[in-house]
Amino acid sequence: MREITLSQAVNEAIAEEMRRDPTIVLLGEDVAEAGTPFKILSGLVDEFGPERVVDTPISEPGFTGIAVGAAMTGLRPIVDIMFGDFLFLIMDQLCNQAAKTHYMSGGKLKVPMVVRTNMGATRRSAAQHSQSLHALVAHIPGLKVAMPATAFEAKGLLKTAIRDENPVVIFEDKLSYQEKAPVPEEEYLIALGEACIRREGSDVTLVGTSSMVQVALDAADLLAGEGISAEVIDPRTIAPLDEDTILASARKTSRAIVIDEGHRSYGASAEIAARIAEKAFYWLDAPVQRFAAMDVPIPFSPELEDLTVPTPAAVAEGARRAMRGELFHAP
Amino acid sequence: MREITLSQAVNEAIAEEMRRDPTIVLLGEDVAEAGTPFKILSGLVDEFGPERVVDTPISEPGFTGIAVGAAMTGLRPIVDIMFGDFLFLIMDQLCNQAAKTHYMSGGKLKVPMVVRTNMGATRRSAAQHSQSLHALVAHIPGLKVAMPATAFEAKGLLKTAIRDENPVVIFEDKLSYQEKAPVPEEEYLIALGEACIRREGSDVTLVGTSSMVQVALDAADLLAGEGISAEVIDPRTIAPLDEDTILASARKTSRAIVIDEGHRSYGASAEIAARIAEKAFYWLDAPVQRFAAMDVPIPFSPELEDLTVPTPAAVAEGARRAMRGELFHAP
Amino acid sequence: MEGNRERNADAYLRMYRQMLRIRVFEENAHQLYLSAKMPGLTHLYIGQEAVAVGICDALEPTDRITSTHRGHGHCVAKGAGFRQMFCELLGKSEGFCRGKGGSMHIADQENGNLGANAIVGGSAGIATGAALSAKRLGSGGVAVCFFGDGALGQGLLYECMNIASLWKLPVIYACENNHYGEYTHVSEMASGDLLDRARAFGIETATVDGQNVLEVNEAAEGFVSRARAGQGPFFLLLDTYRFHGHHVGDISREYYRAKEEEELWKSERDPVSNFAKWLRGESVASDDELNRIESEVRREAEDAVEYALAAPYPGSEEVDMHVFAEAG
Amino acid sequence: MEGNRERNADAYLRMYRQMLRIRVFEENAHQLYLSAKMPGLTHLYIGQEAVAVGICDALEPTDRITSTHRGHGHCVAKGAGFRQMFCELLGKSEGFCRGKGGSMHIADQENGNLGANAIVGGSAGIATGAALSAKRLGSGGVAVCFFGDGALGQGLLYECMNIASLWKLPVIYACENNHYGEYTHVSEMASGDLLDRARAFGIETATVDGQNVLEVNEAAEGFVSRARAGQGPFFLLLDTYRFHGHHVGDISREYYRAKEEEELWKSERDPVSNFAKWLRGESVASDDELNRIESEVRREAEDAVEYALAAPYPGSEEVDMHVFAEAG
Ligand SMILES: Cc1ncc(C[n+]2csc(CCOP(=O)(O)OP(=O)(O)O)c2C)c(N)n1
Ligand SMILES: Cc1ncc(C[n+]2csc(CCOP(=O)(O)OP(=O)(O)O)c2C)c(N)n1
Ligand SMILES: [Mg+2]
Ligand SMILES: [Mg+2]
Repeated sequence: MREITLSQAVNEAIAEEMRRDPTIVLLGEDVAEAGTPFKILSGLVDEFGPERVVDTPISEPGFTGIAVGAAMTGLRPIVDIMFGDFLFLIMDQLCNQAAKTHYMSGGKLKVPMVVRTNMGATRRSAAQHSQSLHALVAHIPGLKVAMPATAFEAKGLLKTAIRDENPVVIFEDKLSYQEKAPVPEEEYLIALGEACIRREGSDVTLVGTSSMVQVALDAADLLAGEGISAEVIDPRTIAPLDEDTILASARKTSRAIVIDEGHRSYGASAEIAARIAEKAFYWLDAPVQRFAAMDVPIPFSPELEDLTVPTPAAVAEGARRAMRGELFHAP
Repeated sequence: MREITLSQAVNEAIAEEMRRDPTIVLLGEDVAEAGTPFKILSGLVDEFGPERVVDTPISEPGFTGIAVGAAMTGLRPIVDIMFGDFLFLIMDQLCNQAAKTHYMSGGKLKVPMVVRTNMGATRRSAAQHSQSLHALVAHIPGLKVAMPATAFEAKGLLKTAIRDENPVVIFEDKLSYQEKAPVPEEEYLIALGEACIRREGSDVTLVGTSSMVQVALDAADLLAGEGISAEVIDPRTIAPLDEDTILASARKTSRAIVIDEGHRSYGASAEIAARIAEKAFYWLDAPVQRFAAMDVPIPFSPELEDLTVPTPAAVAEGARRAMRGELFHAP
Repeated sequence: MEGNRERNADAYLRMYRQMLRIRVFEENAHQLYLSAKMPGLTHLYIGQEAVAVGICDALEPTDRITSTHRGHGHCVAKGAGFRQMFCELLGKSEGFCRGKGGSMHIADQENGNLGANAIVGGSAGIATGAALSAKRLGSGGVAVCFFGDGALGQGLLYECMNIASLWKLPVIYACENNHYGEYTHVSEMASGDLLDRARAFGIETATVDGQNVLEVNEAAEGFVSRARAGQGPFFLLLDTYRFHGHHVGDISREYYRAKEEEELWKSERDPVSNFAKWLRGESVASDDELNRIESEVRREAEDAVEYALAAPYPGSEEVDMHVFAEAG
Repeated sequence: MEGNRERNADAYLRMYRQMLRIRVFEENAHQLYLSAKMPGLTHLYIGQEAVAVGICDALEPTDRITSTHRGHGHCVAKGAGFRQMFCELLGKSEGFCRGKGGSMHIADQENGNLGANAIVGGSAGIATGAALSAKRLGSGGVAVCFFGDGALGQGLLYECMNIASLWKLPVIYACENNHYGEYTHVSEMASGDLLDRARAFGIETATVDGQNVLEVNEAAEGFVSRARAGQGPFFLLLDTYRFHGHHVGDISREYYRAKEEEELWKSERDPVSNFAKWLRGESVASDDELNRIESEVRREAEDAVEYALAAPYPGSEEVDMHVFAEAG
C-alpha cells in the first residue's frame, strides 16, 4: 500500500469531502495561500477557491462562533485552530454553544462542524504552544473527540468527523505531521468510538492515545525481547470511548497501563484508568498505572522538556513492575 | 458557636482580608452596589470604596486579564466570575497566562490572585448556568482549586487563597449560599491541600466534593441505619489533592466511592477514583465507584434536571452493592 | 410619533398585535413566576416590544435571528406560538426545546429563531455565521443579532463585526440599549460613543427611538433590504428601556435606578400604549378594534398558559436524548 | 528625517546604540538558528527597531511593558543584557526565565518587562492590569502594551481598551503595524480604520512613522508624560515592517509579499541605517564614533553568544520547580 504523511492524509480527507459536499467550508488563520504554518492545507484554496477555503483574522473566538452559526444553518465548517493551546480562547463557543445547542434545543438545531487542532510537546515551543488539551473537551457532553495516531487514522477519522452531525474536535500530533503510514487509495471511513488493537498480546494491556500509541508500541518491542507480551490498544476517539475493547483486553491480560500526553492530573489517562480499574476490577492482578505529561507547564529548555513526556523505557519499566507485582504503595 | 451562611462567610473572609491588606482589590460585574446577584458581597463597597470594590463591564476575559497583570505588579485581585459556566470565557487568561507565568518566568514573576466562582445544578438555570467545571482548571498545572462544602470551609479556604502567592480558583456551590454552618468568630485559615474527615467509619469510604459532601453525609446516615459504617472525606481542595488522607481511609475501609457534581467522564471523580484504585489496590475489596453529574448538558426541565445529579439514595445503594460484592461487570 | 402614510393598516395592526402579544405573554410569564408555577427565573421584555417587532416585521420567516437571555419578545416577534413558548418556560415536552432549554434557550427553528442565549454577547458569532451561510448558499437571507448594551463589553462582538465587514455579510447587529446591564448603568460599562464601535470596522450605523415601532421598522426595512442586496453588515442602535427588573426577582431597584426614571418611561414612552394612541389618532383603528385585538391576545395567552400547565413533562428517558444528533 | 535640535547627542546615541543592539542581537539569533544551535523557532524584530527603542527610551525602568512573540526588540530596548537573553534563547539556566520560557516568553522583571507572550493579543489584559496597579498603588508608573496589527483581531484588546478608558488608566497601546500577520496582509484581517478602533472607546490616538526613532520617541514622550499625569489611556499606531520572514523558517515569502516591497523597505526605510545617516548628517556623531559603537555592540553580542553556548542547562530537578510560588 502507498505510504503518505499524516499531513497529506489530512489534506486528502478534506479535499475528498469538499469535492463530495459543497456545503463544507474551511475557516482559519492562514489556511488559504499559506496552507497553514504546517503547510497541511496547501493546494486546497487552488481547487476550492477563497470562498470555501477562507483566511480569517486572528480571531479564534469570532471565527469559531461564526462556524457554529454557519453549522446551524446549512454549512459544514471545518475550523482550523493553529495550536491546540488556543482552544482556551474558543472554549465558550465550543463548550457553551456548539456542544449544547442540539440538546438545549430539544434536538431541533444541530451543529455539524469539525475543529481541527493539534497537541504534543517536545517541539521546543514552550508552555503556550505545547499542550495536549483533549481531556478538557472530552469532559463536555455534546462534543466528540478524536485523536489520530497515524496518517491512516487521521484520514479516516477526519472524513467521518466531517460527515458527523455533531461538533467533533480532532487533535493531531504536531510531531507526526511528517510521519508516513500506509493509507489506501480507496475511500474509507473510521467510525468514531471504535478502538483498534494495534498489537496483540497476553501479559499486559497498553492503552495509548495519539503519539503515545507509538510509545506503547516501542515499549511493547522492548518487552517482547524480555518475553513479556504486551497488547497495544489505540482508542482513536476518547469521546465516545470504546470501553468494550479496552476492558476486554484488560480482562484478558489482567494488567493495564494507560499512556497519554495530556497532563497527568485530571487528564484523559484518569478516565481510562478509572474505568478499567472499576470495570475490570475482578480480573486485575496489578493496579492500573498511568503515564502522562508531568503536571508542569511545558518548559522551553530541551533538557527539561524531554523529561515531561512518557517514554517507551518508562512504560516498559512500568510493565515489568506490573509483571513482578512490585506496586505496593506504602501508606 | 455562632452559625452564619456560606454567603456571609465569603463576605467576612473578603472583608477581613481587605482590612488586613490594602493591596487587595475586588473586580467583577455588579460586585459593588449590587453586591453581586447573589448579594454575597453586599456592604463591601461601603467599607472599602469603589476604588477597591470595582464594577466592571461585562468583559470576563478583559477584567480577568487585567487582574493577571495587576497581580504581577503588586495588587492582589479577587475576581468574581458570576457563574462558573463563564469560566469558558476566561480560560486563556487563566490557563495560558495566570497559571503559567510563574513557571515560564523561571520563578521571577508571580500571579497572586483569586477567581471566585460557583458551580452546581438543580436551580432550574439550564445548560449555561449550571455547570461544575472544576475538573477543567484542576487539570492545568499552576492553578490551585478549592471547593468549600460549608460556610466554615468557604471562609477558611478563601482567606488562605487570598494570601496564597498563586492563582487560586474557588468554586462555591450556588445552592449552599444560604446554608448555615458554625463558623468561629476568631480568625482561622484552612490550608490548601488538606482534606477533612467529616465522619469516621469503617466499612466504606465516601469521598465527596462541595455539595456532594452533604450527599455523602446523607448517604452515610442511610447506611448507618443498616449497620454499614461509612467514612466521609471532603478533600476541600482538588488541586492540590490530599491523597494521603483519602488513601488512608480507603485502605482502612477497603471500599471507596467518589461523588462529584462535575460531569462523570473526564471529570474530577475520575482522577480521585484512579488514584485510589492504583494506590490502594492491594487493600480494596470492591471496585471504586463514581457518582457524578450525567454526561448531558444540564436540562432546564426540573423533572429531567433532578435526574442528572447524584443523590444520597443512589450513593447508599452503591455502598450496599460494594458491601455485598455485587459489582461484577460482565464483559 | 410619525407614520408613513403609504403603509397600510394591515401592517400597522399586525405590528400592534405582535407588540401586545409580547406584553401579554410577559405579564403571564410574570404571573407564573409569582405564583411559583414557573421553575427558575426569567427576564421580562416589557418596555422593549417595539424593538423586536419593528425589526422582525422587516424579516422573512427564512431570515435568521439570534436572541438573548431577555428573549421572549424576539421569539414572539419572529412568529412563535404561545403554547409552545409557555410549554418551554414550564419545562414541558411540547415546548420549542422539549423543555430542555427553558426561558434562556428558547428557540424556534421553523421561524428562523436560532435561540436565546444565556451568555451575554454569546450569539454574535452565531448570527454572523448564519449570515455567512446565507451568503455562501445564496439564499438571499439576512441575519439579525439582538443584544443589549451590556453585551458591548464582550470582545467577541468586535471580532465578529470585523469579520462581517471584511466579508460583507448580510447581518444586522441590533443593540438594544436599555441603559442597564443587570444593575449597572451603561455609562459605567461603555466608554466613548456606542455607534463608533461599529463604525470603527467600517460598518454603517443608525440610531433610532426604540420605543417607536414605526421608526424602528423603517430603519430595519432599509438595512434588511440593503443587506439582502449585499451591502451589509449594518449596526442599529435602539434606545429603549426595560420596565421591570433585570429578572423577575429584581424588586428593589432604587440603588441602581430611580423610581422617577422608571415612571417617566412607563408614562411617557410606553411603546404599546403610545402606538395604540397613534393608531386611534390616525384612525387606523377604532377603540373597539384595538379592544378586540387585546381580548383576542389575552384569550390566546390564557389558553396557552392553561394548556402548558396541563401539559406533560418530558419522560425520564429524555434526559440523555439529544446529546448527539443522529446522522441524516 | 527631522530631529529636535534641543535634544542632546547623548540621547540620540543611546537610542542609536539600542537600535543597533537589537539589530545585532537578532542577526546572532538568526545565526544560532541557522547553525542549529538554538532550539525551536524564533521571530526576528529586524526592521522594527525604531519602534521598541523610540518608545522604551521614553520610559523609566519602573514602567512596565508587555511584549509579543516578536519580543527580543522590546526586551533589549527595555534594558536587558545580552547574556541573559541569549541564555534564555538557548534554554540555559542563566536565562531571564532560567531557560523555561525561551524566545516566546522572555521577560525581564527587574527592568519592567512583564514578558513576551505566545498568544497573539494575550497581553492586553496584563498591560492594562499593570496600569491599574500603577494607579491604585500611586506609583506614577505607566504601562505600554506592544502588539501587532494581527492582534487587532483579538476581542480581548477591545475589552481592555474600553475598561482602560472608563478607569482612565495610564496605559499606552502600541500597535506595531508591520502590515502582516503571519502570511496574511492586514487589509485582509482588519476592516475600517485602525485608529478608529481605539477612538471608539474615547481613546486619543496618534499615528507615526515607525521607522523614524525620533518621531516615535517624541510621540511616546508625549503620551507617557500625559499618562503619568492621569490623562491616559492612549493608542499609538506605528507604521513599520519586518525585514525577515514571520519566523526564521519562513523563507519563501513571494506568495504573500513581493520581493520588491521587501527590497524597498530595506533600502529606503531601514530605521538603523537611516538614523545613522541622520546622525552623521547632523554631525551628532562621526563615522568613527558610529563604527566604534557598532564594533562594541558586535563584541558584546559575540561574547554573550559564546557565554550562552557554554552555559549550563537547568538541572533536571528544575523541571517541577516554579509550578507554584512559595509564600513570602
Ligand atoms: C458572559 C456573561 N456574563 C455575565 C452574565 C450575567 N448577566 C446576565 S444578563 C446580564 C446583563 C446584560 O445586560 P444587557 O446586555 O444590556 O442586556 P439586558 O439585560 O439589559 O437586556 C448579565 C451581566 C451572563 N449571562 N453572561
Ligand atoms: C491567539 C493566537 N492565534 C494565533 C497565533 C499564531 N500566530 C503567531 S504570530 C501570528 C501573527 C501575528 O501578527 P501580528 O500581531 O501582526 O504580529 P507580527 O508577527 O506581525 O509581529 C499568529 C497568527 C498565536 N500565537 N496566538
Ligand atoms: Mg441592557
Ligand atoms: Mg504584524
